[in-house]
This record gives sequence, structure tokens and C-alpha cells, in this order.
Amino acid sequence: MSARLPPRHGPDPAPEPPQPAALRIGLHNPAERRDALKLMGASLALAALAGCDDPDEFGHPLHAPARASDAEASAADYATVLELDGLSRGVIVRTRNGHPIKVEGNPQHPASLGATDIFAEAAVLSLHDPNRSRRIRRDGRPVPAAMLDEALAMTRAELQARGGRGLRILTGPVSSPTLARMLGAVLAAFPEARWHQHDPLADDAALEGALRAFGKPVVLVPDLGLARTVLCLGADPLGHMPGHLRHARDWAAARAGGRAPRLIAAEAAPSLTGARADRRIPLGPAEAESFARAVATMLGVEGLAAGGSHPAAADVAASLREAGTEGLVMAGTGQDAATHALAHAINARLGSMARRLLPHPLARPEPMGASLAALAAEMAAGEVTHLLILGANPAYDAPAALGFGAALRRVPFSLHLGYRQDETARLCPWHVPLPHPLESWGDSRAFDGTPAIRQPATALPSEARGEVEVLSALLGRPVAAREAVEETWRVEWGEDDFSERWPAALEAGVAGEAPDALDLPLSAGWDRPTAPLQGGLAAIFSPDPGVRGGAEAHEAWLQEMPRPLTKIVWGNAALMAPATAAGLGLSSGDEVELSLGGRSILAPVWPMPGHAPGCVTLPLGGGRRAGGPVGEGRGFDAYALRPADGTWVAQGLSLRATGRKLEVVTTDSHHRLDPGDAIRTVAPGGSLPQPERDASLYRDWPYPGHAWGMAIDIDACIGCNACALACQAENNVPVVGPLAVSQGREMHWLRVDRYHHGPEDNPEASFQPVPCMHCEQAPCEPVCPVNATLHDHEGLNVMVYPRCIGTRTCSNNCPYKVRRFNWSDHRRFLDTPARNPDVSLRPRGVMEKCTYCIHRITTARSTASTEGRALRDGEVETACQRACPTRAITFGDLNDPESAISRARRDGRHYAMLGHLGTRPRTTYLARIATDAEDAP
Amino acid sequence: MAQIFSTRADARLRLVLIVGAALILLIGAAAFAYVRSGNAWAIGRPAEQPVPFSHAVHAGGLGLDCRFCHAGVERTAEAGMPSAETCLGCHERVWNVTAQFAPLRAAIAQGTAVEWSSVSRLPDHARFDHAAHTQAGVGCETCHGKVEEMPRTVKAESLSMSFCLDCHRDPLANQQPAGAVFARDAPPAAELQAMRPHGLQAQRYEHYGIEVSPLTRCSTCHQ
Amino acid sequence: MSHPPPYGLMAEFSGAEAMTEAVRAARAAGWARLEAYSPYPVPEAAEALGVSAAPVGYIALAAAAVGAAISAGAAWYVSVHLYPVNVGGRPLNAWPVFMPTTYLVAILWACAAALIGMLALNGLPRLHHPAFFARGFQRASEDRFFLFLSAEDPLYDTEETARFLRGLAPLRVSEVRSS
Amino acid sequence: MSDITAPIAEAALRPGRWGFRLSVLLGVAGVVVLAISVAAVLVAGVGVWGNNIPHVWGFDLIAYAWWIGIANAASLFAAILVLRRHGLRTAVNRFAEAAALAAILSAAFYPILHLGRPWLFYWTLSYPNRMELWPQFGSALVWDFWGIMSHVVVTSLFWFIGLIPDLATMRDRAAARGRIRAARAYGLLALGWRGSVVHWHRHQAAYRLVAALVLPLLLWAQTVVALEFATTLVPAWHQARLPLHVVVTGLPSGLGIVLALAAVLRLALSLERFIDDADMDLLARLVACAGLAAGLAYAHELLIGFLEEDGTTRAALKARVLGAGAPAYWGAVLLSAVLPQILWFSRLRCRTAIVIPVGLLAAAGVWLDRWSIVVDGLLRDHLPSMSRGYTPSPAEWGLLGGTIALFVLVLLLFGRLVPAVSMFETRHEESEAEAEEEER
Repeated sequence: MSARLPPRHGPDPAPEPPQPAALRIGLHNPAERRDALKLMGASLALAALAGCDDPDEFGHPLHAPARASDAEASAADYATVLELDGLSRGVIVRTRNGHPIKVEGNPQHPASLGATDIFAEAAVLSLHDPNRSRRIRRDGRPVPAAMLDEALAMTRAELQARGGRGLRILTGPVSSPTLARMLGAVLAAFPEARWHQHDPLADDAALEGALRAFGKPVVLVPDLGLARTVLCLGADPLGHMPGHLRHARDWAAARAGGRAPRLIAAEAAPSLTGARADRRIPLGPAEAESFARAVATMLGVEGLAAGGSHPAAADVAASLREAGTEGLVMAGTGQDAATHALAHAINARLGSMARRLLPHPLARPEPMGASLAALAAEMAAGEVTHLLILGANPAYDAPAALGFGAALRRVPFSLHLGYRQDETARLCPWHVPLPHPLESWGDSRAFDGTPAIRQPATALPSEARGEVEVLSALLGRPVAAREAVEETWRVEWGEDDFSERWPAALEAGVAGEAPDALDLPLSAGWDRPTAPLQGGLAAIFSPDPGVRGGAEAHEAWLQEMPRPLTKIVWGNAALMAPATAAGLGLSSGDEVELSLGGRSILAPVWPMPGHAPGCVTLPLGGGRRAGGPVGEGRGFDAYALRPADGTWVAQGLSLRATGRKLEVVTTDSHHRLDPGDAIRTVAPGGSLPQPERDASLYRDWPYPGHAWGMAIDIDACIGCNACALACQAENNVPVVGPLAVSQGREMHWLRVDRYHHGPEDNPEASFQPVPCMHCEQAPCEPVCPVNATLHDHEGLNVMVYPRCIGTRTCSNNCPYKVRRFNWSDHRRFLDTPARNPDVSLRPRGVMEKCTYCIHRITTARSTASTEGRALRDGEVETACQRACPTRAITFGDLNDPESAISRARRDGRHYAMLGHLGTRPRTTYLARIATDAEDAP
Repeated sequence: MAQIFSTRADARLRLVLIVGAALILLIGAAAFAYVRSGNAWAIGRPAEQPVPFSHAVHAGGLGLDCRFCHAGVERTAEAGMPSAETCLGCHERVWNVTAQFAPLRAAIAQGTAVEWSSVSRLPDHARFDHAAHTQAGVGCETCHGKVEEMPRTVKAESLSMSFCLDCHRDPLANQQPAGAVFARDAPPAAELQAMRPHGLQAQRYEHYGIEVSPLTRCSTCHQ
Repeated sequence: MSHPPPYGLMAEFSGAEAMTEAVRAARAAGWARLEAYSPYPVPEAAEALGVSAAPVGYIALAAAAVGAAISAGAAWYVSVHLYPVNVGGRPLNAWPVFMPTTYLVAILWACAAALIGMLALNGLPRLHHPAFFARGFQRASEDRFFLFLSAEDPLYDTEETARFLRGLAPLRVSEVRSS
Repeated sequence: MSDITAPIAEAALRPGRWGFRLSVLLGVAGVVVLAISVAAVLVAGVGVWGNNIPHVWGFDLIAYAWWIGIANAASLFAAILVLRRHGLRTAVNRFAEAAALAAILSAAFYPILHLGRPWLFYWTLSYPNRMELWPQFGSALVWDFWGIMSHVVVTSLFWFIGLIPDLATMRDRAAARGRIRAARAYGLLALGWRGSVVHWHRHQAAYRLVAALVLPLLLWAQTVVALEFATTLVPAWHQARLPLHVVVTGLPSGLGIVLALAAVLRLALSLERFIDDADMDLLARLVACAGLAAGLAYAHELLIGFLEEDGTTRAALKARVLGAGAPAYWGAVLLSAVLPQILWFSRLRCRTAIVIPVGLLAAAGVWLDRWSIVVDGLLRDHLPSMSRGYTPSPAEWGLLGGTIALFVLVLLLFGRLVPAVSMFETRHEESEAEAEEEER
């Protein structure tokens, strides 16, 4: 099974079974025997790594592989890609016994550079989701695959007769060359057929803006490493903008290099970019265009319609002018086409070198709102007889105003290809299970167009079919996904290059270069101002930081990961400025009825410091109605209010308090603006007073070998939660559910504290990841009655689960409160193939906490000793460190003066949290660098 | 006045007191003895195996080297189990008793794993690295006993925490020269003391005059 | 009068003073094997009998010392020698933190020893005792006081002793049978 | 003179009246609730309680500290009476000891039940095991394990030693009225006590010795409970004065309970003669004193706390005293320190209807103080990011109510089966009194 899959380092030749000859010699001649053993050993090396069973069970199974070649699959890494809105990030999938257990970033992929985001990390969980769809269904009942093939054959015959009239294909955003090729083939075979794309998170205005500015569907790809001043008009390069991992890395690298780009964020709802911006301007959608226009005017952009004003514009314009070619303006989701065009125009005026204009990575860029609307109209008109919905879920995430569900009922033959039996599956006679990205072959493009092959890391469920399989079946020339992908690239590379480029592409996880940047002139008449919005509150629809558009709503890890700025879990809330809320006499948790365009929903209110006044942010992705218990009914469904054209902003929202309360589960119950001395700040180039090692009554313990330590650079942290989720995935950390979280029983070993400082209407935010501090004089240890937590010889504060009797007094005495207690037994939920076999499961009633990924240390140590060498600096990478997009986390050996960690500790910004308590933490921090005085919000 | 208790009452009372005390001591002693007995640790108890495999025949009789089947033992944490192919590689030709090898053939046919029953498995929370131990000169026999004399494989040592600690506190006592690690009959201790090449230098260090060895730290075996 | 050999003679008094006087008189007359019974402690009488309670204290003290030594010794031995571990960077022989348990164990042992020692010195528990044969002896736990002269005393002679006791103005003198 | 102690013994030997039976029934019902709550936490785990991070301790430790406080104050009181040979001892020290014993039984539930894995509690003992692991003697919890154990043993010894001669009396009375089985039972427990003057002498020595040892033990037992908090880094707990505070504020609870008990016993067992008004008067004034002492402790806390230069500590105290913790804090001050002061008025303190509620309310006040320390002490920690609320669950209420029921039941049975007042002490005292009269 999994032996079919080529591992990351290219497929090895399967070793032969032992030859009797070799054996006979081997048994008598030692030298020959060693050779025979070498041959065998190569194949048997990693056999029998099973180990997730009940520990104390006698006669516990010991798995021996069927074939020698299976052994190598028992622990292999695969380089592949995962998509977000059709654009890929490169990842490396670690598998055990054929099961993916962890996703990590692919250093060679431009959209990852070795980092991951929470969505990539969660792929392991969705892969093992018991609620995923596994059977082909007709009207909800499982049917044999043959029936589907039959149905498709009949459909083909029927359609061929009329040149495909009435056939419509609806996909998500398609960047895959292979899928595009197949769609092309289908459209060629059925001239009357149409292909529509749907993506609830697509930014049609950006496309429209690009078309206005350059007459071509181009994308703006920033290079924050080259920029000196960056104006983000609602753009979120550190958050959910495509390529965010790359942009975050560039930004952090530049900042670390002392040439920090001055980040100016003008936005309505605080984003991760806004949180870390040097200057943040709360800007409601009503004033956005006017602000951009004012800036453009001051910079003397040609072909500009008059008008536009904003108090902050002059300063921003000056800053951009001063930056010159190192200035950059980006408009993001929520801005209208005019603003996007303005941004392009300003960049053109500045001659910005900090951005590239690249051909759109999608195979067929189009305004998706319009595309879907057109389809819905045709369906409603009864012109659609056959509809294939491939990997999209419009019944949920199309604007309710479109009435897609009703229209879908009018389609005689509709087939839904999806990973879950979601809202759309319920409305289609046919449902076909879609394979998980980690199970199937494919290809894709990154935000900058870099192509990559998607290879499976585990076996495919028998009945699942990819888009390519379905389409090829429709064409009557069924072809497996792998062949289709190989075919695409054989054509792309040519037959003779293929043989060596293919394995290389699989090994590297990258299949080529990004296309060259285009140099396009501004086309005339680019500036078409939009009529200013007015009347009532503005509703701003935004992707939820945790579940985005709702497609990820069924991943418990994501649901329970506190949203970076609100700390809300397992749901969403209507976010608004505290002033706005106060004006309406609302406080957090009040239930309100939100009405827009004649439709209304109930939602809890959440006053959010720094939110622009006069508008309400409605996160998408809540209120799922199907697909599994995890996602169903979490929060409200904002699609119900979204206008039919799927725009991001709608004016005229009305809001009525019902007088009831809705519980918003959050891990942030303190609402404090002042971080105390947990967060330290230094002036640029400044440094903190470094206290000399505090006096102690006791002689220090010697740590002769390694002395592990961690430093976290608060200045680099963007609060993206990747570390926290990586930790959860790596260490088998359980999900406890909304009730337990509201009781204060969440289990995350690594939490990210968010602090607001400054005025409530526009505060500065900082993030502080807090793992175990591994204090050298750990307060938790002397209070344990049974020696269940103590120090090891390398200075780690270890927690010995089997010894713990659960007095919880250690947590009492932990000033950082990083210890977690198993209030109930989570093991039965964790003991799946998805678990990390290197980390033991914790029973009910014991404490647990961050271990510095001690199993990684151990593995590295034994590898080193097997190879007879010392550990190298950077050889041990903790899960959080590996995931961090900005490389904010450093880990290593304090005894090695040249190690990265030792250098970090010598940095002037180094400090220990609550250092005055004399706990001598091994985890320490690097202070945040203050924004310049004039930048202070 | 009449006596409430007979003359024998005192004797009885004393008897009861003495017996009670004795009983308490006895129970304690019994418990102490039991947890140190083989029964408590399933020593010598064979497990149900898919194939009636005999180490006595293969390792003892044929004299196969441990590494022939458990090839990972020098390089990886897990010693490694032979694949079905490995077994049949020989048994296609010698001693081809189809009935016995059905599970192996089934495994190859379905590409599934053969589930042997481990008799010396450590709990989930304890980690044992075969490579580390063989390299440190700890012989197979130290933990697994005289496997080559076992027609049915059984547990030879308690493998309790104290069993591990005894060795970790004084590694030299159980370390053998490189050649002897996989040897069937390890040379007598006296010779070992003389010829020991690579006693694991458990770098011990002093603290407040007490010698502490990293080998006994929790994280050495637990994670 | 009764056939089994007599255990001795028991004189019953109504008050502690009378009994105490009687004890003094008996001691003066050179009686060595004698006992007095009262419903509540009568220190004077005890004094007259010349007993000291000090041993109880010594026993308790010794027990306390042993208990403390065992407790402190165990704490020190296990944490310094049996399995020395680095607990929050504290020293192995952190003797001050061994003291609380030592202190508690000492008191525990002392108290237990005080009870056991007292019982041992008193020869208790002894459920069956000839004294209970004495007439009206149940009031010894109520409101009567008794002086007992043992038959094993060389001075003992049924007639003589009875006369001697009557001389002490008891409420009643009765012979106590030994079984 | 034989009628002196008759009523006491009668109280024990008389067949129970309906009132008594009813209260026993109620007690048993409460103990059933206790059993259910215990089962709940053993089967479902401490998750059934309302605890969380950082509130890893809640009702469990509150109730524990509270019961220990009651036990301590009660037996402290009894021991002092014995040592001082105070007249009051005849009246109250016997059931003061009994109250202490019952309180410790109730307390003993919590240290074990609050564990995540209660069945492993014995790992805090140092015994040879196959893991070759040992307890960590630096932990206040190990001290506490020994503390609670010595406390139970020593208090029961203290109580039993004092009981031996009276058991002998019971034996003889039962024998006199021909109830041979009862006589045997009492006889066995009396260990064949026959009132030998020599035995009395040693008995008194042992009794007073144990009484003397009880004092330091109690102080330390309570201190250890306090140290479980004082040895942590939590700002509100990390204070040298905490042990003293806990000991002193504990007094009103124990004495209050003893006072209320005395009043109840007087009524229920009609022992007015042995617990006379003078006794009640003295006891009431003692409670008032204890209240005063507690008041001083609070004053000291506020004084030290607000002079404290460490901002975190001051902030923590502020949150407890003026912030969200104010109700519990001032409730404690009011009930355990202020209310008992009314007992200085002789007109009030001789009224049973006043004395009983005041005594019980004082105890309730101390419970509030423990809440204020254990729960509200976490209102402000070093880091703001982990502050959470704590809401006790039904299982916790059940446990609290259950232990109270157990306490009551034990005392009821005590009052029923053994002499509620020390008979030999009473005799002794009466005789001394007569002697004095004769001298005049």
C-alpha cells in the first residue's frame, strides 16, 4: 500500500528478498554474512515502528511488514503542496507506518520557506477526520462505484448528442495546470458546456482594479524585504494575503537586518498586519477610497479624478514620497476596484521596486462573484440540465441572496465531488468523496505562479475520486490522477527532460520557476471613482482568522485555537469599535439582530479595540449546517447577509439589540490593556539593562553536557498561532471543546498572549508566545510531593506523567501558568493513527506541559551518537520553532557560546519574563523594538 | 462482685493482639515479595504467536545471528522485525510447511503487517533505544535472556524500572566488549573486567559532594 | 471462709482522705504488697504508696528521639543517596525541609509511646483480675475507695490483717478470693 | 454522692428518644449525599468539580483548611484545659476532643479526594517500590500528609486516654444493671481498668503529657496547611504571616463550634448541672476573645499588606479586600471577628438562642476567610493573561454538605454511646469542692 509512494528522497529500488546462496555463505563466512546483513538491514532498518497501543498490555502487537520494501514507508517524509484559495504552499509531510502525523514547511518552496500556517498544520487532523465522506452516494445512500460510472457514461452519451448544452461545471479557484487541461478538454468535447469558478474569499475587486490599471489580469506581489515604506489599504500581507508566510519572513528578516520597512496599515478591523504596523490608521470603508485618492493626489499621480481627503494623508504621502522607489502601496480585500487601481497608480508613480506585477496564478482569472451569479441565474432559468460541482460548497458559502440552493434543486442531474457530505452534497443526487490533498496526485501554483507537484503521502480510500478522474470519466477516457499529472508535465518539459525533472520535482517539492515580472504601463482612463457609500452602518465581511471561509470549520484544532486578536474560540462575533458599541449601548456578549437587504441573523457583539467606528465586521465561516458535529452551528453564518455579487462591504446594516446574551467563548477573560513587565520595549538600537545573575542561597547545579534554552523574539512575533498549532499537532495535545474552554480547561502547551497598550480606539498590540519556561530554579518542582516533576541533566524541567498523582500544586506555584491538567480522559480521542508515536498520551488526572520537544532532542541525540559525532547547533528544532514564519523562536545549547541561542542571549534586547522572581527561566525573550515617536498611533 | 471476663479472656485478648500484629507484618512482607516475583512481571510466560516460531531452532540450532532478523538493532531504536518476505525467503525452499506460514502468505497477499506478540514490551511512557544500548556494549542477553534456548519466546527479566536503574546506576557491570555484544556465550565477568574496551563513560558529576549520573535522569528513558 | 486460697483483704472507704490515711497506716505498719483503688486520681495516696510516674515521660522521650531519627534519616538517605535528583536546583541535602516531617513523626511516636508505656507499666489490658471479686468493687469506678492488702505479703494473716484493717474505720472489710 | 455521675452515664445508656433518632436519620441521609459525591469524583475524576487553571484548588482546599481549623481550635482548647486543670475541663473538654476528632475525619476526605489519581495517594509515603522512587520531602504536601496522619492519631489517643476510666464506669454500670453484653463491650475498651491509685498516677501523667504534645502538633498541623499556600509564588499567598493568620483566624471556628455544641448538649442531654452557666459564660467569653484575635489578624493583614512595597502583592490584596473579593473578605471579618464581640454582653451570652447561631456563624465566617484566601487570592497573579473565574459544581457542594453531615452524625453517636462529660474529672472536682467547704 504505502510502499507505492515514492518517499521524499526519490524512490529507492526495492531490495530483493534474501537469496539462499547469500544466506548459506552468510551462515558460515562472517565477511559475506556482514554483506548479506547490510543488504537486509537497508530494507529492515525502520521496520516495526508501531507503538500506539495500551502500554501495559502483555503480548502487545509487534508489527512486521509484509514486504521488506514496506519498511521504508514506516517513517518517510514527502514533499508536497497544500492549497489555500487555489494557491499552494509547499509542505513536507512526516509519516509513520503510512500515516501522515505532522505537516511542516518546505524550505525550498517560495510560499513556505520552511514555515507553515495553522491551516497547513491542521491538514493532518482533517485527513484522519472520522466524519469525512468515504462512500459514493446516490440520494444520500451508498451505491457501488459501477453505478456512478454508468451514470457518467449515460450523461456523456446524452450530452454528446447536444454538444454539451446544459452542462455546467463549477469548481473552486483552479491554479492546477492539469485540472485546467482536463477542463479544457471537456469544454472542447462539449462546446456548449460552461465552466464556472466559485471562491467565497476571492477578491474580485483586486482583479477588476488590475484590469482597470493595466488592462491585464495581473497580481501585485510585494517584496517587503526591499520596501522602506509600505502602505497597506486593508491589505494583510502578514495575515491572510496569498504568500503571507513569504511576506512575513521578508518583513521579519528586514526588521532583524535593521532596515525595517515602515508599515502603515489603514484598515477597518485590526489585522495581524495592523497589529504589527508602525502606524495604524483606523479607516472605515466609507473613507478608504477618499484616503487613497488624497494620498495619490499629494504624490501627483496623473489621470486622477479630483477629490479625496484625509487628515493622515499628507503625512503618509510624505513618507511614501521620501521612500521613493522603495515605497509600496497595497490594497486588500474589502477595498473596491477604484482603490486597487489607485494603489497600482501610486506604485507606478513611485516606480516602486518593492513589488512585482505577475501574471495571475489562476488558470482562468475571472470575477468569481459574477461567474457564480451567472450560473445561478441559468440554473434558476432551468437552462442547466447537468451540473458537476467539483470541490466547491456553494450551498453554504454562496451569498444567500443568490438563492443557489433553490436553483440547484431545479437541476435534474447534479453531482457533488467533495471531501464531506456538506450542505451542497445534501442538495445533489450524486455525491462522490474527494480525496484529501495528502492522499492524491495533483499540481498547483503558488501565489507567485511557482508550480509544484502534489504527491500523496498515504493510501487513497477505495471510493474517493479526484476532479481529474471524474472529468476524464465524463470524457469516456478514464485516467488516474497520477498519469494525468505526469502527462501534463511530460508535455511541459518534453519527453527527454521529464525522466530527471520529475523525481527532482518530487524531491524538491517545486516544479519550476515563478514567471518573470511584467512591466506594464498604466492604461488610460484607469480611474473610475465609485459613488461614496452612505446610510446606516457598513457591514464588512471578512475571512475568519480561524476557519477562513468555513471550509476549515470542521477542524477542531482550528476551532479551538484562540483567534489572534479577539481570543475567541469555537465561534465568532460581530466585531465593532468599543465606541460604536457604547454608542449603541451594547457590551460584549449582547445578542443583536443584524439586518441587511431584508435578511437578518442573530449574533453576539464583541467590542474590539482599534476597530474603525461606523462599521461592523462579520467574520465568515460560522454557522455551518452540515459536514460534521465539529463545525455545525459554531457561531453565526454571515453569508446570509452577504450581497448577491459577493462583495466584501455592504452599506445599510441595521442592528437591534434583542436584550439576550450569547456566550462568546474566549480564553481572554481579563480585558487588560497593560502588559505589565511581561512585554518589554526598547528604542531602535537600544538595549535593556541586563541584570547580573541573581543571587541564590544554593550552589548552582552543573550542566556539563548540553544546556537547552529557547529565546523568543517578541519583535518578530506576528501572533499567527502557527507555533501553538504545531505544538498541538506534534505533542498529541487534546481538543477539549467549547464548554471546557469556557471553564478555563484548554490544553494548549504553548499559548500566545495578546496585549493591548495605548488608547482603546487605536491601541498597539503585541503578542507573546508562552511555552514552559524550564526555569533552572523551577518553583513547580520543590512543591511536588512525589518527585513527578524535576530537572534532567540538560536543564529541562521534565514532567513524569506516570509518576504524577495530580495534586496540581505545581500549577499553583507556576507564575507563568503554563502547566495543563487532564481534567478528563482525552486518550481515547487521541489514540488514532494521526498521533505522534514519539509522544506518550497522558491519562486523566495528571499534569502536562511543554517538554521542549524532548523526543526530538532524543532522536537527534541518538542519530548523532549512531553516526558517532556531536550534536550540531540547529540540529534540534522544536515544533514551534520549525513552524514559525518569522523565525521568532531560537532553540539550542547554551553551553555552546557560538550557538544561535547563545548569541540571542547576548543580544541587548534579551530579558527574562518575571525575571525578578529568581526562577532563572531557560525560555527568555527579546524585547520589542518601539516604533519611532512620530509613528506612535 | 462478679467477674465480667473469664480467666481465659486475657489470654485470648493477647492472642488476638499478637495475631493481628503478625498478620499486618505478614501482608506487608507478602506484598513486598510478590512485586519482586516473576509472576508480577509475566516472566517466563509465552504469548500467543501467529506462527509457531522457535528461537531455539533458528538462533540456537541454525546459529542465525540476532541481526539477521532484527536488523535495526544496531542503528535504530526499534530492533526491527523480519518481514514476511524474509521468513519465506528461506522457507520457500527449506521446511516449507505451508499450513504454518499461512499468516505470512496472507500478509504478502494483502500487503498487511504480520502481528507478532511482543513479550518484552515497555510501557508507552518509557522509551528504549536498541541502537544506543548495543553500541554501549549491552548484550542482548542482558535483557532478553538466553533467547537461543527458548522454543517459545518468553520474557526473561522483569524489565521493571528498578531493573533498568540497576544497570544505569552501574553500567560497567553489564557492558561487554564490542565483539561480545551479540555473542551467545559471553566470556566470564573476570575476563570482561580485564578486556572491556568501551565502558560507557557515563559522565558523572559532583553536586554538594554527591555523585550524580545523567543515566538516571528521568528524561533519559521517559518522554 | 472460701475454699480457694484467699487473694487478700479489701477494705472499703467512703472518702479519699480515709483511704489515703489507711494507705499511710499500712505503709507505716510495713506492708509492701498493697494496693489502693479510687474512682478518680488521688495523688496523695499515690505518694503514700511511693510510686513515680516519671517512667511514662522517659518512654515517650525515648520514642520521640527514635521516631525523629528514623524520619530524618530516611528523608536524608533517600534524597541524597538512594536517588539523588535535581529538584528545582535545590541542594540534595536540604535538611531544613526534612524537619517538618521529623517534628511531626517525633510527636506521633511520643504520644503513642505515652499510651502504650502507661498501659505496659500498669499491666493493662487485664480484663480478669481478682480485685473484681471484691464485694461492691464496681463502685470503685463510681464513688468508693478501697485499700487492698495482698495475701502474698509476709505480714499477711487473715485474722490479724482483718483486725488491722477494721482499725482503720472502713465501711466494710471483705476477703477477696483469688479465683 | 453516687448520683453525681448518674445522669451522664444515663444519657449514654438510656434508650434514644425520637428527636435523637430523627437527627441520626438526617445525619445518615447527609452521609449518603457524601457517598454519592465521593463516588462521583472517583469515577468521573476531579473534572466534575469547577476547578480550572489557575484555580486548581477550590472547595477541596477551602473545606480542608476549614475543618482542620475547627479541629485545631477544639482540641487546642481541650488540651489547654487539661494542662491548666481548669474547672471548665470537666464540662467541655471531653466533647471538645470529640468535636476535634469528628472534624478531622471530615477533613481527611479532602487531601485524598482532591488528587487527580486518588488511588495513588500512598505514593507520598516513603516505602520501597519497584520504581525505586521516593517522595519529595521538600513538598508541603508531604508534610501535610504526615500532619493529617499524626493529627488523627494523636487526637484520638488524647480522646481515648481520657475516656478509659469512664469506660470502666460504663462497664460497671452496665454490669450492675445486668446488661452483660454492653458491659463486655465497655470492658474491652476500658482495657480492664480497675482504678488502682498507682494506675491513676501514671494515667494522669500520660494524659497530661499527650495534652502537652497536642499543642505544638496542632499549631504545626495548621501551619503546614498554610505553608501549602505560603510556599508558592502566588502574590496573595507568598507571605510569612500566612501561617499565623490561618492559625489565629481558625480559632473562632473551633471555639464557636464547641460553644454551640455545649449549648446543644445542655439542652439535648439535660446536663445543666455539669455544664453550668458559669461554664457557658466562660466559653462564650473565650469565643469573643478568639473573635478579637481574628480581628487583630485581619488588621495586621491590612496594615502589612498596604505598607507592602511590592506592587503585585499590594494589587492582589486590593483585589481581595476592595475588588471582586470584597464580599467574602468582609463577610469573614464580620462573622468571625465582629459578630462574636456581642458575647461580651452577659445578657446575650447566657441566651442559648443567641449563643448557638453566633457560634455557628463564626465558623461560617472562617469558611468565608478560607474562600477569600484560596479562591480570591488568585484574582491577581503575576501574569494577567491566565486569570479565570471559579464556580463550584454540585459535586463540590455535595462533598461539603456531606462532610458536615458526617461531623454531626459522629457527634450524635458520640453523645449517645460514650459519656459526654468526663465523669472522673467531675467526681474529682466535686470532691475538691467538698474538701474546700470542709476547710471553711
